[in-house]
Amino acid sequence: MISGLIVTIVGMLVVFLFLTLLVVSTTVMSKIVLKFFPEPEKPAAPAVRRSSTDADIAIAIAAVKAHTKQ
Amino acid sequence: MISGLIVTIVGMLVVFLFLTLLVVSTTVMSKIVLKFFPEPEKPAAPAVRRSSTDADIAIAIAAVKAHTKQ
Amino acid sequence: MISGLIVTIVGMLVVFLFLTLLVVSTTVMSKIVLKFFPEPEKPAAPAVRRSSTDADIAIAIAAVKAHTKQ
Amino acid sequence: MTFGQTIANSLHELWLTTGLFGFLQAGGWGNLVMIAVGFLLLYLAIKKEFEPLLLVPIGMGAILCNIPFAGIAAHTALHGEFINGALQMHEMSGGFIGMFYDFGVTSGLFPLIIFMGVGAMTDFGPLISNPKTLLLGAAAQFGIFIALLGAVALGKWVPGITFDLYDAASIGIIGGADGPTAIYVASRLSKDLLGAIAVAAYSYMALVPIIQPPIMRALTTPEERQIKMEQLRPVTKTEKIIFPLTVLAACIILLPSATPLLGALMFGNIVKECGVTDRLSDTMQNALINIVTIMLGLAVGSKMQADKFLNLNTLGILALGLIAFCIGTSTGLILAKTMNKFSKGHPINPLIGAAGVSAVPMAARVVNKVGLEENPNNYLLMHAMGPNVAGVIGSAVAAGVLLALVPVLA
Amino acid sequence: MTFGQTIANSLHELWLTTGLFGFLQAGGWGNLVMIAVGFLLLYLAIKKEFEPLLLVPIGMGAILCNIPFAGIAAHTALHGEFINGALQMHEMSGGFIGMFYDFGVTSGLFPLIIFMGVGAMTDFGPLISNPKTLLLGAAAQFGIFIALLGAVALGKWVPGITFDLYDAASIGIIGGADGPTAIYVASRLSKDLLGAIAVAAYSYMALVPIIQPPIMRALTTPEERQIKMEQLRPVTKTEKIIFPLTVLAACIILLPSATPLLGALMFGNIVKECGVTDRLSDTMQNALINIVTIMLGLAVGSKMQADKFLNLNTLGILALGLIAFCIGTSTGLILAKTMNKFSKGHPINPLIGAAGVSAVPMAARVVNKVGLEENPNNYLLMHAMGPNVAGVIGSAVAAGVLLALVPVLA
Amino acid sequence: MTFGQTIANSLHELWLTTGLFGFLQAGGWGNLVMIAVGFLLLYLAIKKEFEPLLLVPIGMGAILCNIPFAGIAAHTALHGEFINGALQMHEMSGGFIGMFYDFGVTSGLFPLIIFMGVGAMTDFGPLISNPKTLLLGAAAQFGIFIALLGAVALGKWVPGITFDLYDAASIGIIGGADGPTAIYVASRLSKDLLGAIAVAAYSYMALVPIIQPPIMRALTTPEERQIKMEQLRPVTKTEKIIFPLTVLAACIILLPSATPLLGALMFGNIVKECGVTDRLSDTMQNALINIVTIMLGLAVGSKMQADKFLNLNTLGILALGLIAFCIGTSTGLILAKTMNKFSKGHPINPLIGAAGVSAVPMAARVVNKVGLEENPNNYLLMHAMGPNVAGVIGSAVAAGVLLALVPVLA
Ligand code: NA
Ligand code: NA
Ligand code: NA
Repeated sequence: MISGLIVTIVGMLVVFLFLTLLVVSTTVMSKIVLKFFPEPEKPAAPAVRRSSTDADIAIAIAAVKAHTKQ
Repeated sequence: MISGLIVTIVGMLVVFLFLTLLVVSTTVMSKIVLKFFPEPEKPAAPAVRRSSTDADIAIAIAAVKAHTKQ
Repeated sequence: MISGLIVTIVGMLVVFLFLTLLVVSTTVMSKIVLKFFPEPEKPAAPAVRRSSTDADIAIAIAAVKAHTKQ
Repeated sequence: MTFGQTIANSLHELWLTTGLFGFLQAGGWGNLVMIAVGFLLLYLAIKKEFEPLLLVPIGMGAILCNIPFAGIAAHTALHGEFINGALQMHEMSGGFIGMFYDFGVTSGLFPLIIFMGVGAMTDFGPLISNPKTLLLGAAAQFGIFIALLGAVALGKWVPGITFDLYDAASIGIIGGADGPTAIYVASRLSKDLLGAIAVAAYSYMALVPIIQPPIMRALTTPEERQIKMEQLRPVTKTEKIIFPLTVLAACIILLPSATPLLGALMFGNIVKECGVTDRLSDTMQNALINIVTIMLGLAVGSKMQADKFLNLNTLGILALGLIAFCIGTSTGLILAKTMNKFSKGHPINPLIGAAGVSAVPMAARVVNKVGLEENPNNYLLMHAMGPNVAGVIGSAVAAGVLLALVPVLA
Repeated sequence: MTFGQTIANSLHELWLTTGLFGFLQAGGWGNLVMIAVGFLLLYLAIKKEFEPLLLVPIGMGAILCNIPFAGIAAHTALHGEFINGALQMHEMSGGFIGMFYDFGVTSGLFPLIIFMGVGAMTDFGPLISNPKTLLLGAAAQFGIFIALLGAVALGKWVPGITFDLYDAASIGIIGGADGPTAIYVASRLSKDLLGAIAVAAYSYMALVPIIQPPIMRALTTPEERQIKMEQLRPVTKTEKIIFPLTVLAACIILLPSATPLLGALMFGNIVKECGVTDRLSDTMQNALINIVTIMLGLAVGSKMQADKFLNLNTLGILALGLIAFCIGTSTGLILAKTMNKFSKGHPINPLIGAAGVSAVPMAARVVNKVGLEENPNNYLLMHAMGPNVAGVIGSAVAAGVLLALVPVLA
Repeated sequence: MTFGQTIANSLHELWLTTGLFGFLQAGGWGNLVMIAVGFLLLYLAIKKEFEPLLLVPIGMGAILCNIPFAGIAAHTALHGEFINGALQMHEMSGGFIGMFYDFGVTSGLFPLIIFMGVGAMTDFGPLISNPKTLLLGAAAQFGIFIALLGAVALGKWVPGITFDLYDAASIGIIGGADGPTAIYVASRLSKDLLGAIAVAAYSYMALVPIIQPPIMRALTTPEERQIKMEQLRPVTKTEKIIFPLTVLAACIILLPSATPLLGALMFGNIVKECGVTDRLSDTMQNALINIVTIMLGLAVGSKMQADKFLNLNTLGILALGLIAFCIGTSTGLILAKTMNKFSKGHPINPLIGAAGVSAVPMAARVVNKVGLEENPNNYLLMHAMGPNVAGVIGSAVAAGVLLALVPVLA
């Protein structure tokens, strides 16, 4: 029973300490990133899965073309 | 040779018994289902794989839109 | 050190012999194939992955149809 | 023996291998009950759509492993000779689900691969945008430890329940509301209870839309539930790449015992966010996680064998898991209320605290739904995603503490 | 030794590792023959399109495993020490195809995973719509048992052929016209014959369009072949979900030995039909079954090693497999003719009986083609799909009986 | 002990499991350094896009395996009893990346599966069209053997470097510029160096655009770089199907030790080219190769453990690998120059010789780029693809020679 209580106390202590530390480090990280790398990144890739894109586009184009010919 | 014959006789017996039982139980099952659940199901999902649907639809729509603009 | 030299000499010898043999056999293979099977094959399959084709075409057709009705 | 007698004899031998005969033996009724439970799980998964991706395989695993004489969950045996410092294999045998269990579950491999896939599907954007919500993911872990205490108490005072500290920790982790974390911890600390724990974890995750709303309404006022939160600022790609590395670094420095879980999760997330390994991310989110989900589900279900499952311990686990869930929800809500009082400029709707239990993304959706009931224009989904994914990190951290501490204290 | 001598020596050592040298050793010609057979299988698979998904990997497996000194089919060895009740591994070795065989085939794992995928690709609708056709799937299993009797007879009276009852059962199952079932049964009862049995099973399945039509024409009249069948009633989603569970339940009660096969099949089918686990079904039908097909094909092909394959037994297996196939086709046809006579209101075209051997979906297509020859407006495809999938269930049931009965009687 | 003391005690126990404590122990700084190297690899992979598909998993593997007390790279242990000629398993344990390593890398399985996928993605058309370019793929293997000699010399004369002939061969193969080949050979001949060798191989492959151009410009004149080559004739489907079989046949006859590598490569290629097994080819190119890439990358990275990696040997490997790369590039260029002199009718641009090192398709792209700098209308990409894929065959052949010869001579 004692060991259960210890696990509980130590456990919640560590969980809170750790996540508090994460709050701090994430905040700091964001500040640094936004200061030194203010989004010079390439535009976000489209949400579409890349692997199937080519085939899909080919088919979509083919479908549209087929329709155009009608 | 004897044991071969036994396996054959017992085997075909069991196969026929089992599948006959399945005929009966499938018939009964269908009757019960059709009586108590006469297709109140949601409309049958399209045969299309769900996982790729979103991307595909996006592309198809894009293709149609592209065509519309022509 | 000696064994290193031996591996080197024998190794490069074998690599060159083997790839030279491949040059010869590939050339011969091509000659035979082009003489006896001058491309009576079916037209090259489209680059599209077969497994996803049906669903994709269904969607493309649906999209085009939807467009037609507008 | 005449030929007819031999035939009759063979039919009798066949009768001795039927399930009907098996169910009539000592303990056979238990198998029948568990098969019924398996069918019930299938029903709940398919008809009620309770976490079907997991409960369909688990239900089928429960059915298959309780078939008499079939040995589908039998342990693996590697046949061969041990010579020259090597096991020279010539055959492997066992039940096919038993093999999934031996190679994938006892090793911890399957839950970690699932976690990779979860990482590749998780967007930490809302959390980075509002890091304070990490604390809600911490508060919701109280459920874990209260359930742990309860399990220790049951083990001590209730006859027929045999929980030790290892078992208690594994039971508590149900309150983490994370299937893979629960399975990973149970496979490390308390293998015998794995089946019941996994079933409880996934069942309660599936029951989130039923369990949480009453608690949410009881602990918040209508005014609180109507609080509108500020829109989340957009997060840059660089932040999304560095965040998982930050979490991993903190975990390396302070809590190595949580790094298998958080390492796998953050590996998956990096692969997704970095933008140059899309084909790996795609496979992690689809083929790989699906294959492992199928095998893991069957393997977990196979731990629902009657002789191990039908006892008081299982009842205790189901009860404690529910308690853990409710307490985690409550403590999350209470901390969110408190935080709201102390952050006047940036109001916090206490409902999002309930999402801290994880159960991604169901708990966040429930928050959104309960919020909309009060104010049809207040969309809390994105705000709840922060504590929701924080809950995943929080329970992995709690798991790390348990894995590090329990073997020392027990 | 001078430097030149050392070089010459090394070249000689290298010569001793060449395939040319290997083929010139005792038994080496056999490897050469089997490599040629492998190339022949590739030719048939690619040029003639005989079951290419299986025969390309099998052919390549046959080639690779017969390469002298390469050891690509060598058994697995797990290197390490056995201490504290555990094999502490530090290395695994063996040929890469040998590992596929040891872990996937001797364990029965690969055929069962394939069966999951088959289940996820199977539509039991036509069978549910017309359950009587299940009997055609039973009748076509006569081929299995006749071939079994033939194998026992050959083993007893032909010198050089060594079949016992285990072997006979494994050979008979070729008549089931189901690759995974044949491999599963052979891996349980008669591992040494696995290669020949698998090759025979897949070859005859590929040869269905050549083997079946003459038999179909011989056993039916033109009038019978023109019989039009009533259109099949549509089947509801609920029926499709409950049917696999019904079959599984019957199998649990009566024939647990068939539950690994039928359980895997019906699990795949449930995952497909239930409509809430599409991503698992998608993976079962694609990535998972393809990965396992590659590995299973190579592993099965690797059992075509010259020293085990080039003997009278293999000839016997090929002959008996063909006989099993023909008899199964015939008994299916005959029962369909008989059923047609006794069910005036609902005519049955006897051709669909031939589809009862399974070989899905090839046999059903052949039925359709032969039917169209007689009457260009009579499409039998959907009607033949019923007995076709019934044949899969039928041979799994027959497999279950063999697995339960043969160890008792042998 | 008072309760407060017990809490303090537990916190102290927890402190003993932190990474911080671990880094402060003897040798702990090494882990910290290797974790930093892992982060550096991630940076190079993500920001500089150096072979990210491999370097992201490798970097993450390096980080995870150096976490103190986490044991993520711990070897596998199979728990159970050895009875009746079989290891009756009841549990498997170990670190999850350690399991990938034990089952996939020491066995040679992962590199061979990758090679299947590479085969399924490779188009041998340009090579069949211009078979002479196979010789360029041979010439570029000089780098392998020069590095081998260098390694032997270092091992003999530099104190602190311990290379024997096995190690030297494994190091040389870095010059083959083929990740899977390098890993396969190192896993056969010199497991302890596997981490450094794999990292060197992939790093230099990633650095091709930086390493090769200066050498290319130094060894060719502007006139040579402007040489236009004749357009490649189209290749028929039949040729593309028969070519891999031709290579395989030659390899069977002359060099069985290379057949695991070339067999896997050509199996993948046949599956792709034959046109009737598209679904297998699709899976090889996507799900299967991606899954194995993830696991292989993590496993290779896990060999960067500080105590094995931070030593003079690693420095030697990195230096020799670079030398091998440069020499391979040079000898490829030189042979191309020579061939150009002797084939007046059909001019050969010497730049394409540099693609003979393989590093597909990066090296061919670099050739194209350097060619375009000199003449903006001279597209060499397709011409360079011939030697490029020839380089894959060439280094597999060199690997075969090393695997056959080194054990005899060492
Ligand atoms: Na949680
Ligand atoms: Na069948
Ligand atoms: Na190369």
